[in-house]
Amino acid sequence: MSDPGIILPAPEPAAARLRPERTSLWGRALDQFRRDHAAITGLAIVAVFFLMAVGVWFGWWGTQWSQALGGRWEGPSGGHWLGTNLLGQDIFQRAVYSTRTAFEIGLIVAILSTLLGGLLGALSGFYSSRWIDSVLLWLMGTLDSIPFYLFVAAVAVAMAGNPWAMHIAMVATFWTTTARLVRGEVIKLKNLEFVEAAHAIGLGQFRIIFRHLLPNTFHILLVQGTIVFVSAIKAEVILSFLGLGVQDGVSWGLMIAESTQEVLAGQYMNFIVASSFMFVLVMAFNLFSDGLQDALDPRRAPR
Amino acid sequence: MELLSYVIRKLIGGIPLILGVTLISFVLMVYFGPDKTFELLSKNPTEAEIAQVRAQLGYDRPFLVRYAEYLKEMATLDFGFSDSTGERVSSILSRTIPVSLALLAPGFVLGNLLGIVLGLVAAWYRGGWVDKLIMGGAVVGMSISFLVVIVAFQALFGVVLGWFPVRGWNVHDLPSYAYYVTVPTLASVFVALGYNTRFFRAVLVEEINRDHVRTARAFGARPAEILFRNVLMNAMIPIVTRILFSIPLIVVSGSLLIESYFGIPGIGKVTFDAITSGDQPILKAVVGLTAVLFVLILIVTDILYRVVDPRVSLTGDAR
Amino acid sequence: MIMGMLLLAACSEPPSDDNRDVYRHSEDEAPASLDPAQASTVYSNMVVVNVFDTLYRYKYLARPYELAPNLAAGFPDVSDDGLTYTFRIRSGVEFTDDPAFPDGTGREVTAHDLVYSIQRHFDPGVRSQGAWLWSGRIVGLDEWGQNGADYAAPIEGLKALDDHTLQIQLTAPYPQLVYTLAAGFSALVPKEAVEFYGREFSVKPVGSGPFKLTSFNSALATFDRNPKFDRGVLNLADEGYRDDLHGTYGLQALDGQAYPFVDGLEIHFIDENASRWNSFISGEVHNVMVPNEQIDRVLTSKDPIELNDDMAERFHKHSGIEAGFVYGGFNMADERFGHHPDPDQDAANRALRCAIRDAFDWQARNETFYFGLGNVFPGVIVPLVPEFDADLSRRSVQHNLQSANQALDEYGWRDQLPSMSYGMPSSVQQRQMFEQFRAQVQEIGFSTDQFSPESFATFGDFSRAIKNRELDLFFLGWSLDYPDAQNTLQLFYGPNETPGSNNFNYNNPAFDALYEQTLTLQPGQQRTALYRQMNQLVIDDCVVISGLSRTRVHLWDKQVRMLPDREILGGFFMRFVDIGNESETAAMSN
Amino acid sequence: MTRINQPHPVLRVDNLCVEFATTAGQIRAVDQLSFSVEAGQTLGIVGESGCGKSVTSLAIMGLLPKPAGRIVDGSVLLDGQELTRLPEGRLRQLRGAELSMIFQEPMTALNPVYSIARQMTAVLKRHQQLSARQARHRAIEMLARVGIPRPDQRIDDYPHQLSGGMRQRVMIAMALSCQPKLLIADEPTTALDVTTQAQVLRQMVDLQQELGTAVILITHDLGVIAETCDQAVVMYCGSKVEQAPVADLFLQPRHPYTAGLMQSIPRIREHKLDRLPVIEGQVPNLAALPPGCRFAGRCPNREDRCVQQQPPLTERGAQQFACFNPWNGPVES
Repeated sequence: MSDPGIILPAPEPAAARLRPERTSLWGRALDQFRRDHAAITGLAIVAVFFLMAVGVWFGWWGTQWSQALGGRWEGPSGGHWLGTNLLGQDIFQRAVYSTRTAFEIGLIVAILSTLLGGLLGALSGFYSSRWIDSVLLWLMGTLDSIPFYLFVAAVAVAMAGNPWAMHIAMVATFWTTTARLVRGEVIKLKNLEFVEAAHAIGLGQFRIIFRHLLPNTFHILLVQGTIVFVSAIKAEVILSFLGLGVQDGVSWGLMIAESTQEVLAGQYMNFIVASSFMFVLVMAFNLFSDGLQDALDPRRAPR
Repeated sequence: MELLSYVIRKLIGGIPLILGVTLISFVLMVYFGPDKTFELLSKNPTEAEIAQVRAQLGYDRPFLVRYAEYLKEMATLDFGFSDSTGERVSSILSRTIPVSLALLAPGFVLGNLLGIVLGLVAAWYRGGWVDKLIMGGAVVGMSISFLVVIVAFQALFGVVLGWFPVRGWNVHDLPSYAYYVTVPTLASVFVALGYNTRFFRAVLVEEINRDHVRTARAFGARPAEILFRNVLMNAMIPIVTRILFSIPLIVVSGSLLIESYFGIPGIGKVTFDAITSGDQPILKAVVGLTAVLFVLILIVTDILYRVVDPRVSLTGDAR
Repeated sequence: MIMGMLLLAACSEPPSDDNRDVYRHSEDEAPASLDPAQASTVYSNMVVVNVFDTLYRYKYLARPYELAPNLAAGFPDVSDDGLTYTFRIRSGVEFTDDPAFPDGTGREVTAHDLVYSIQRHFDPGVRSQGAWLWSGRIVGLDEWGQNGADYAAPIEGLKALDDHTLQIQLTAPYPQLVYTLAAGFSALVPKEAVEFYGREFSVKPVGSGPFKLTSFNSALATFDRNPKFDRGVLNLADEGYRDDLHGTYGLQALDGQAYPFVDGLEIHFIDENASRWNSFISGEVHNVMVPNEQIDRVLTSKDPIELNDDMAERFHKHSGIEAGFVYGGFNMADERFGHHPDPDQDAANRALRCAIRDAFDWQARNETFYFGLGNVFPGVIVPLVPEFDADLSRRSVQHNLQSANQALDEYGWRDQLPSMSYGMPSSVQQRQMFEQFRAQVQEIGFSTDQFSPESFATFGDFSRAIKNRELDLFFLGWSLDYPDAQNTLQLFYGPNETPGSNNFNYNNPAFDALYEQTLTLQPGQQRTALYRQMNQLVIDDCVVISGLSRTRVHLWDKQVRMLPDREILGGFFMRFVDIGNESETAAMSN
Repeated sequence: MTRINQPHPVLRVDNLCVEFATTAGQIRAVDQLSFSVEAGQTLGIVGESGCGKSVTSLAIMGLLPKPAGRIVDGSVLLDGQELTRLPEGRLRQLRGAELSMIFQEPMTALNPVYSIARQMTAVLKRHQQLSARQARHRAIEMLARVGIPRPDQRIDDYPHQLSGGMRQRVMIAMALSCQPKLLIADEPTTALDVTTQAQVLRQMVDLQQELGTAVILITHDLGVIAETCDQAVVMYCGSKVEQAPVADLFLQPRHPYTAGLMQSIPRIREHKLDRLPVIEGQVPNLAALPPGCRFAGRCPNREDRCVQQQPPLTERGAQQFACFNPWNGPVES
C-alpha cells in the first residue's frame, strides 16, 4: 500500500475487539474530533459567540447600540468599556449587537445555500448526464463565471435596498460549490448496492434521493455549511464597506467601514474592536470547520 | 492542426456559458439595474426631458431587443460609450486594464509562489512543528478580512511609517512603480497566502504520499529533487487549475476593493463606479469579457494540462 | 518581459519636466463629463472653465462675488425694457490646435460659437444638464429644440450679428442672464471638435481657455498652458485685492504680469479624505480643503479660524463659506404629513413637520459631521448670497424637544404618528447621519420601525425615488449656480414640482405669486424684501429642515502664490496661480 | 545468536526494534528481529500483511515515515557499515547505489510525468557520475537485460505507456543499474498476473545471479519463497517466529504458524494467491500485545505457559523457531 505511516500494522478486526471503537463514519468522526484540541477550542469560542448572539436576540444585552450615549470618540471607561465612536455610540454594545447580525447572516446564508446546493447537487448527480444535469451544470458554471462582488452588487442594486438582497446574492453564489461536491458524491453513491436495491424494489426516485442519497451526503453538507458560514461573514464586511451590505442595524462590516476614516484621524478603537471580534469568531469557526473536515473526510485524516 | 480544431471546438463549447453569463448579468445589471436617468438630467428636469434621456439610454425598449443588442455588442466587441463620461468603452478598458494588471501581477505571482513554497515546506514536514506553524499562520491569515488588512496596511505603511504613499497611482518608471505597488501587493499577498498555502499543501501532501515519491527516495534522490520533480510536477494539474481560474476573479473582484480603497484608476474601480452609477455599457463589457476570459482560460488550462502531464491528451478525456 | 510591457502600458504620465512650473491641485471628486453641456458639478466646472472660455468670469479676489468680462469685451448693452442684450466679443482669440480642425490649427473664436454652444443645450441629442438656465427665457430657443434642432435654422432671440457681436432677446426680463454666461454651461465649444469627437467630446474637450487638457481619467487630469491664451496682465486692484485680506499670500509680485503663470496644471481627484490629506502633507499636491476629521488636529480655534503653529508655519490658509447648503425636506404631496385639502388637517400636518424639524438637532449634526465648522442658518437664503439676513430669528434651527412634543400633543399626534421613510444614498456617512436623526426623532415618540431608512445603491436611484415622490423625508445638498437667492428659492416654486427642482412638491400660491414677482426685478432693496418674505413662508410652513452651509478651510503650500476658492469662482482662479521658486519664497517671508 | 566463521554477510540485521507513534500510543511494529543475507543469496520474508515485513525493509532503507516511525534498538550492518546511525545525507548516497528497493505496485511506483529514460538516467547520473549519454546507454543496456524488447525505443516511453509487467522490469533494471550490494524486493510480483509474475521473478533472479547481489524478497506467497529463496524468515506480529533454509522449512515447519501457512497452500497452483490462506482466529492488536506468545490465541498447540511468557528463539540445526511446543508432524493438506 502507499505510505506505511498511514496504514499502520494493526489489522482492523483486532482493534475492534480490544478497544470498543465506533465503526460508523459519525462515530469515528466524533472520536477524531474529540482528540482535536484546536477544533474543540474553536467550537467553544463559537458557542460563546452564539450565546452572545442569543442574548442580543432576547434583549439581555447590546440593546443600546444605536443611542448616542456619550461624546465623540471617548476612550475606554467604566461607562463605555471600549469607548465610543464618532456619534458617541458605545462601541462595545455595537460589537456585541453585531454578533447577532453575524450569526443571522452566517446561519441564513449557510443553511439556505447548503439546502439549495444539496438539493440541486443531488438532483444533478442522480440524473447525471441527462438534461437536468446539463442545465444545472450550466447554471453552476455560469454563476461561477460572474465575479462575486460584481454579482452581489448587481443583485443588491437590482433589489433596490431590499434588506435581503445581500443574503440572496450570497446564497446564489455559494450554493454551487456544495452542489458540485454533492453531485460527485451522489454519482458515486448511486452505483452502490443499496441504491440499486432500492431501485430494484421499486422505490420512487424522489424517495431514493431524499431517503437514501441525500442523508449519505450529510457530512459534505455539514462541512460546506461551516465553510459558507465563514465566507458569508467575511463577505459581509466587504459588502458593507461598499455600501451594499446590512441595510438597517449594525454589523462588524459597518463598524469597520465607519472606522476607515477614523483610523486615519488616529481613532483606532472602532476598527480594532470590530476587527478583533470578527477575527476571533472567524478564526474559531475556521478551526472548528477544519476539525470537522479532518474528522469527516477520511482522506484528510491527519498525516 | 489538432490543436486548432481543438480550440475551435472548445470555443464553440463555451458559447452556452457566455450566453448564460450575459443573460444573468443582463437581467440583473441592465434590465433591473440602476436607473441612470436622473443622474444625467439637470437640476430642473421636465417630463419630456426624462422621456428623452430614457429613450437615449434605451430604457424604453423591450427586454429581448436590448438583450439582442448586447449579444451583438459582444459579437463585435464594440460596447459603445460610457453613459457617464461618454468615453468609448474600449478606450476605458485599454486605459484601465493595464493598470490593474500591473497592480495585481506582483501580488498574484508572489501570493502563488510563496503559497507553493510554504505548501511544499509544510507538506515535507507534515505533522511536524514547521507544518503546524505554517498551517496555523494560514488559518490566522484566512480569518482576517481583506478590508481589515487593507486598512491596517495603509495606516501602517502610509501614515504611521510613511514609507509608501497612502493611495494613488502616479507611475512613470520602475521606482515609482515599486513605490505605488508595494502596499497593495503586500495586502493582497497577505490575504491570498493563507488560502493558497492550505490549498497547495493539501494537493502536495496527497502527491507526497504517492508511491513514486517513495521510489525516488529509495533511489537516493535529494529532498529538493523529490519536492520539485516528484511532488510539484505531479501536482501541477490542480495547481495550474487553481491559479488560472483565479485570474478572472482577481482581475475584477480583487482589484475592485484594492483600487477603490487605494484610488487607483484600474478596471476594478471603473467597474465599481459603474455599479454605483449604473453605467451599463461598462458593466456589460466587463461581465461579457469576463465570461469570454473564462472560456479562454478553460482552453488554456486544457492545453497546459497536456504540457504538464503526458497522460493527458486533448482529443480524448483527461486521465 | 511581459511585466515590462505591462509597466509601460500602465504608466499614467511621462514624468514632468523639472523646469516646468506645475500647480498640483487636489479635489475630492472626479468630474463625470468635461462637456460644458453637462458641466453641472463643481468638479466639471473646475476643468471646463480652464479649458474653455466663457463670456464672463468672477473676479479673483472680490467678495461678495463680482463678474468681470472674460471673452466678452465689456459688459452687454441692455435695452431699456431689459429684453435685448448685445454682447461684444474679443477678437483674435483662437481655439487651441487640435486634429479636429482642418490642418490641425485652431481657428478664431466668434459669436457664432456662442450661439452654437447655447443651442446645443436645447438639442435633444446632447443630454444637456444646463438648458434650464435659459429654458423659456430666450425667444425661439425652446421651439428650435422642439422642432428638430436644426443648427442651420435661425433663432430669433439668439443670433450673431457679426463675428464679434451677439444678440440675445429675452421673453421676459432675466436679471440673472449675465451670471449664466459665467457658468461652465455657457462655455464656448467649437462645432468642429464636437462633431469630430462625437460622444467622446466629453473626455476630449477642445476650447480656447487658459489651459489645454493633455490627459484625463478618474484620478488625474493634466493640462499644459495654452500658448495662444492672451488676456493681458493681472490687475490686482481690478480683481478686488485688499492688502489686509490678501497681503500675506505674496500676490503683489504677480501684479501687472501676463497670466496664466504656470506651465502646467494637474488636478488630482482623490475621493478619500485621508488620502487627500496625506497627499497634501507629503507634498504630492499643493492644496487641500481640510477634511472634517483633521479639523481638531489642525485648528486651534474655530471662530475665528486659526491654524496651529506647525501648520501655520508650513501652509497658507484661507477660509470661506460654501456656495450652497445642506437641508432636509418633506414630500409635501403626501397627505399624511404634507399639504392637505382639509385646513384643520393641514394645520395638524404642519405641526407634525414642525415638530420633526424642532427635534432635529443642527448643533449635533454640525458638531458630529462638520466638527463645528458648519454655519447653521434659518431658512433657505444661504449666508453666501447678498440677500442673506443675519438677523433672522434662529427659532427654526433650534433643537427644541419641548415645543415639538407640545405641538404633537396639541394636534393629537401622540401615539398616532405616521411611519416615515427616510431616503439616502448608501454610504457610511449617510447612514450615520440617519442614525443620529433617528435617535432625535425617537425623543418625540417615533419608534425605530416608524422611522426607517431606505438606502439606494446609486445616487440616480435615490433621485428617481425623490422625483417619483416615493420618499417621505430626505436630505440633500444644493450648490449655487450663481450668487443670487433666487437660485435656492426656485426650489419651492409650485410649477417646479417634481420631476422639476421642487423636490418638496411645495405648493403655496402666496409663495408662487411672490416668486413670479421677483423674477423680473433687478437686484435691490425691493427684491431682497420679497425674497425674505418668501423665505419666511418656507420657514413657517416647515417644508424644509434648513440649513447648514459648510465652512471651507483651504490650505496650500507657501511656495504657491494664489487664493484658491472653488465656490462660485470654480476653476477661474487657476489662471492666476503661480509657483514661486524656493529662493523667491524665502526672500518673501523675510 | 551470532555465528563465527561464517562468510561475511552483506547485510546483518541484529535485534532490530521499530516503533510507531500512533493515536493509540507507541506501537512496536518490529520486535527484536535478527537475520543476515550473504552475497548472491536470496532471503525470503513471509508473513501476513501487517506483520512488520514491509516496515523491516523500510527500516533497512532508512525510509521509515518520519516522525511517526523510528528504530528504537538494534543495528543494521551493510557490509560492516552501521546504517542506523548514518546521517541522512550519507544514507542517501547509499540508496540506489549500495542498496536498492523495488515495490509492490509497478503501476504507481514510477513518476508518471517523466519518461523512463529521464528517471533511469537520473539514478545513474546521481550515483555513478555518468554523462547523459553514458547514462542513457547504460539504462538501455539494463532494460535489455531485464528482457524489454527494443529498449532503445521503449526507454523514451512514459510509464503509462507500458504494461504492469514491463514497468516492474523497468523497476528491476533501475534498481540494479548501479549494481547494488543488496536489493530489497517488497512484494514485487503481487500485482501482476500469474504468467507475468513468473517471468519477472525469473528475470530478477537471473540478473541477481549475474551480478551477485544479495536479495531480500518480501512476500506473503509461500510459492514465491519456494521458487526463489535460499533462506526464509517467517514473521508474525512484528517478530520472527521461524527461520530456516527453504528446503527445511517446507519439509518440516516447526512453528505452528508456519505449519498453518503450509497447510493452507493449495497443492496445484492454478491461480495466484491474493492473500494468505486463512488461519482461524484473529491477529492481536499491536498496541496491546498479550504477554505471552503472540500466536497463542490462534495456536492449536497452545499450553498455559504460551499465554504467560514469550517463547525464546530455539535453534535446531539450520532452523530457528520461537515456540515452546514446536510442530513435529507432517504438513497436511
